[in-house]
Amino acid sequence: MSILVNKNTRLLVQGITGNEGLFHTTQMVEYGTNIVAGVTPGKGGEWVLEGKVPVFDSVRLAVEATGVNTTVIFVPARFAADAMFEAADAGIPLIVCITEGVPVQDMMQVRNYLDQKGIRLVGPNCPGLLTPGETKVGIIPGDIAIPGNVGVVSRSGTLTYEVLYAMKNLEMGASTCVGIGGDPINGTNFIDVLEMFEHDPMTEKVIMIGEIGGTDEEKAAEYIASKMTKPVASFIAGQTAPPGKRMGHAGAIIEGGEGTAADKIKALEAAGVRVAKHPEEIPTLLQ
Amino acid sequence: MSILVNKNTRLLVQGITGNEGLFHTTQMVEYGTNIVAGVTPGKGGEWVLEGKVPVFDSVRLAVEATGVNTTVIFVPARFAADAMFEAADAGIPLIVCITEGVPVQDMMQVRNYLDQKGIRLVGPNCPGLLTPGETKVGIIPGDIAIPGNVGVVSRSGTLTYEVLYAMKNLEMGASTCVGIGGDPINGTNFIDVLEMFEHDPMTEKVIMIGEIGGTDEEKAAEYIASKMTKPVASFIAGQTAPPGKRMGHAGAIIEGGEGTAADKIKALEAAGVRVAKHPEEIPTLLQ
Amino acid sequence: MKLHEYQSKQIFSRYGIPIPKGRVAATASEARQIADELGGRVVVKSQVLVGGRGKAGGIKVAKNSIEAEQLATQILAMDIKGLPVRKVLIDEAAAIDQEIYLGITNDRAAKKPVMIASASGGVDIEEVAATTPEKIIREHIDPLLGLRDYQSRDIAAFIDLPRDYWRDFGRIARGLWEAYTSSDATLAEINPLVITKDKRLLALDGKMVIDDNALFRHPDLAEMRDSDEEARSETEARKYGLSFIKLDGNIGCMVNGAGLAMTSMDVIKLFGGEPANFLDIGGGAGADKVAAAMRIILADPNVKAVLYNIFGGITRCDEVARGILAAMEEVKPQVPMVVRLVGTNAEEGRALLADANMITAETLADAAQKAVAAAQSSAGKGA
Amino acid sequence: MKLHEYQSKQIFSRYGIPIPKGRVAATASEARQIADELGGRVVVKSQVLVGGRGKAGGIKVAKNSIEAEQLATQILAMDIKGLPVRKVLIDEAAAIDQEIYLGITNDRAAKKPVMIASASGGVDIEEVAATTPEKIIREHIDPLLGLRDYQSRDIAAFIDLPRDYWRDFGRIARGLWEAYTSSDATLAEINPLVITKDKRLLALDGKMVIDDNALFRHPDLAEMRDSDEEARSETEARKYGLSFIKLDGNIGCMVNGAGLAMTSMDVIKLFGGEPANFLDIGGGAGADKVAAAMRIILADPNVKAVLYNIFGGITRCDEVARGILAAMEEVKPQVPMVVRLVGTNAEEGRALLADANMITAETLADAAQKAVAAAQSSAGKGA
Repeated sequence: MSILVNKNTRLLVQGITGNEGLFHTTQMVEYGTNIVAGVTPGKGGEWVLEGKVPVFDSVRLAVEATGVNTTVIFVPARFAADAMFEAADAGIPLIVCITEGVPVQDMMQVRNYLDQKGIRLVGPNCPGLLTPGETKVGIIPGDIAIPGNVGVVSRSGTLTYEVLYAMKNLEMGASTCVGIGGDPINGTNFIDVLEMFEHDPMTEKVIMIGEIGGTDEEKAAEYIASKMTKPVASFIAGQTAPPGKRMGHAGAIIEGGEGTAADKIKALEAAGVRVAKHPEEIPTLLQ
Repeated sequence: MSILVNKNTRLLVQGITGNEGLFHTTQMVEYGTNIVAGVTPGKGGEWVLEGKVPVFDSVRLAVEATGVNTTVIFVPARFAADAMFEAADAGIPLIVCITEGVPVQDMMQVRNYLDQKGIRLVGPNCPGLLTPGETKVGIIPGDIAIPGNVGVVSRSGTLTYEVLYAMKNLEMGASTCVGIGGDPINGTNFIDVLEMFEHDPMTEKVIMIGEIGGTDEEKAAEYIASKMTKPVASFIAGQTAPPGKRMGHAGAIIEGGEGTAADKIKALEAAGVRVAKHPEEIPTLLQ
Repeated sequence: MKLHEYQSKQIFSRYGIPIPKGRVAATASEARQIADELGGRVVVKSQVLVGGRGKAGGIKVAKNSIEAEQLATQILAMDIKGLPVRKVLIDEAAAIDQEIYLGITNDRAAKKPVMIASASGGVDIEEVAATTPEKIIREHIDPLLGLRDYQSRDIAAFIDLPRDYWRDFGRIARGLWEAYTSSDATLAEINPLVITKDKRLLALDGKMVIDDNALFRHPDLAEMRDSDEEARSETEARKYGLSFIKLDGNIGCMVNGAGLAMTSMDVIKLFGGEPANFLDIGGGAGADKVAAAMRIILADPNVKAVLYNIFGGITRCDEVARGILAAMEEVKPQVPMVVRLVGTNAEEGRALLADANMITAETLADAAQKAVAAAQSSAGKGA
Repeated sequence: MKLHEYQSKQIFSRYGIPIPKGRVAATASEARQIADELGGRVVVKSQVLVGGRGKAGGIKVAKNSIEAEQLATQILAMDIKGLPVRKVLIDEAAAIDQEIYLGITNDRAAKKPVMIASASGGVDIEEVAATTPEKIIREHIDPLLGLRDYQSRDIAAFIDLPRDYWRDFGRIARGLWEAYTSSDATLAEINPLVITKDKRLLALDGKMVIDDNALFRHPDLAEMRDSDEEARSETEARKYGLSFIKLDGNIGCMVNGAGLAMTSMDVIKLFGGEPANFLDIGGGAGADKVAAAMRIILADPNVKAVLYNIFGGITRCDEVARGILAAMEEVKPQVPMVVRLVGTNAEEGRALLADANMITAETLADAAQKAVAAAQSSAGKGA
């Protein structure tokens, strides 16, 4: 068991013939992900991976032909909103957007539109999802994680890899790892994923990796305190970040005194979450 | 019993200090409608009807102060969309828009927005609703109808009065009369109201007054044939209307061969509806 | 409100849609001059607000400016479906490879705008819809979000547009969407959108219909109205805020409310008469408006009788009666008048009209029958 | 990207928001000339991208153009919070009756834009929010529908704006909304929006922040960037697509991924060091980018040691190693370097760096501790 993606995932790759799209399509297929189609407008009728994956001109055509149930988006930032609208209008219930740098006003429109339709978006500006041993949707390196009972949710990319790697070194496996992304307006937040982990029978413990900016960690702390039965360990990046500066991620900024690491750590600890001092320490808190 | 409006209706009048708004507020109060508040931006704090009805600057303020559950809109066409958005955002579940001449692109935005929020709109360009003996929301003259068991739904104004008057002359009463309005894009269509009448225990028969333009009568015929148990009589205005011309109502136009009275009558008769030759004949078909 | 081809194309051009070089001419010599400027080979296109101009001979290709002048002379002398040609558009002639249809209109049932396209352009889209519906794509547009780029691509793919043109087609589709929303159009169509032999997309013909109810926010578009193209009585009626449509019968009608006005026509017909017009004086009409309506009805020489059907609600019957009396003073009608007043202040209204020489009626059926009889007897007298 | 006051107000003006007459000057004599044109009585306002200009003495009123020149001379010689003043805005002075705050920003939690207003303008809105939150109205705007007129009226009512101003206020609110959306702003604020003694609404001061991610569709705004206002190293980093922020410590950091880069700083601090910068080389960075990053880090004379923390995923460790070697050739660093490579092609990367004079580490904690120790010893040597 797992959340969001598993071996029944029938994946579409939007932007499949681009450099990044094609590289990660190869990686995903090697991992065992069932990629049933790709979309690149203007390249419908071609095939990639030596005839393994058909390319369509539009998501609608791909969905009709292949029964997609999840899509992963690798298109450039300026086309990302359109790609998400297209996937939503084609009725795909789970959209994972890897693209970094999507304008925030685009994202507000996308998020409001998707909410109307009840469609789940993960990302953008995220590494995607990995259910070790089953499927990989996105760019998380498959070999750094093993199957297990720890759910991982994170706003970050490589920091997550760091944690998965530390887990693996301790022979601790993951049920599903969800990268929710570093943008201020995104599709899925901590509470959404925590709730799924809480209800996933295969997940027994949870690691939550936050960072400065916004108040999602504080809200997650409230959820954990009031609703969660499973133990949660956490790490918050950006304790040394100066206020008013965007720390790489569009969403990683302390503004108006809000979004500091100290506030988040305080809220989490008050909710009974064990907060690590550095990322390699996190898995040890759950042992 | 009745549909949509009754003696529990707590009505707000948007545009209450305008000529039309004030005139019909007086008429409605005389009829017995419970008008709890009015809105005219910039006139908050005033009172109308000799101190009986308070005026607010905004719908939100009116709702907070008085517990409105229905609103009727009399503002000029150029402000009507804004008035509907305002009512929707204030959470009023039933909006009745009397205003004629609302731009159709405004109405497409309004309708799509209201659908998202699950808010019912009646109109625009309609005479409103009358539940004889209980309440009147809009401009239907109160004295031309008596309480009874016939539900009336119509795209027209004075034509409806004609029918109510003919009913009264036969001592036939109405449960509720709903004017859905003559615009091509409106809030409530025939099927919506037929369904409510079908489920209203006080309604035993239904009169449906259609006209040329669109295919709502054809769809209503399908609904009547497949779902309705109560007898329906009908009249379709515009049998002599030339194609391609808007017959007063923005929605009353035969376009591309669609929307003729002949088609509608045919569909209704095929559904077992008795269609009258002239409006005064309608009530006799239900006797 | 319908716009002429040249007006529609000017609007399209503002939103980045490529149109042929060209200008409108009111005389043949202007046409020649424009043709000269454009290099000689041009299309001379009658500007009238009806379809089927081509079949009627109102669109012709000229090989040079002299021929353009000759053709303009011919076309400017034409009547097309009853409408005199007052202007011609002189457009640079294009060498055409393929003709496409692209339009946006409101889908009443879906409550959304819909973009419609077909690889078979240049003909009436309703004909294509009737004969080969599978050749048409209908793409609904979210009115809150607007046309998305992917939708233009879906359309391009459906109509088998060669991929080299997708980018330009996307711009044209977006331009058409912007023209449609920014103008409060109920229809914006390019028919045909052509692929030229030199590999360009070009909007060869265009049509826009503007929502009359939205003209208040488009004073520039309101000024484009061509009153030459409608019956004088309709122009006059608009001035007074009356909803009026001229018909071919001989019984004038004045009614309050559009549905009741249509019904009154229907009932006249039911009892063997023919309505001369549709006229809705609207809710709450005062004496002035009523008098104007009466003048407009009686200006039609066909009218042999007039039916007044007023159901007082907002409109007060006494007000209407006063309007009728005032207008009778002024117009001195020579035809019989049947009047039916019901509802608010009907008594007072009837009292006011008691001394006027009018036929009264209780019900609509009764009124219609009396009007039909009166028209027949009046027409008999006139003959 | 922050815009200067004068730039923000120019944009506001395009959307119909009334602003004072005025122009920007780079010299005192220009300032005098502008003051002359404006009739003498003006405000001289330093244009620097920080708040608190007024308190710092960077905003002064001049009674005439001679005084304007004197004040401009003073202000152009100032540093405000470390930023040298290079330009002054000379605005016609206004007689003020009341100061209002009006702004739009993105509400992360609500996923919607929010319009914020307060009757207490002219001061920092965050201060008002902290001390008297009841004086602030926050009106969320549907991103698909835009600001509705009724919302502006709700705001006007909340801030007790006299009704005579509601119509103009509505236009200003709509203009601000349009400026915000059309510019892809993350913040657009008028502070203060004043009621003048002669009964006008006027945007006296303005501030806009543009979404860097949206600059691709606003080349005109991208050109407004004032590189004078940021550390040279940050300008340089942007050129190479690196995410870089200068800090005050002495341990340079080069990391792939923003979260891991922040974490590396945190772990340095945890073990007693101080990071000299934040630097994310991004995913899939090649040798060129790595070399540029290294140059930027080493250009800071404070740097006493450098930590490389690379977790190979998309980024390949061997590529990064090659970048480090290339940059070392060029820059010849004099400080100790600690390198940690994990993940994709880590072995190859480590092999490439084996001969370079670098300290290697297995874990991040180990790497940080080694960097802290190296910086201490290197700083000791330098002293």
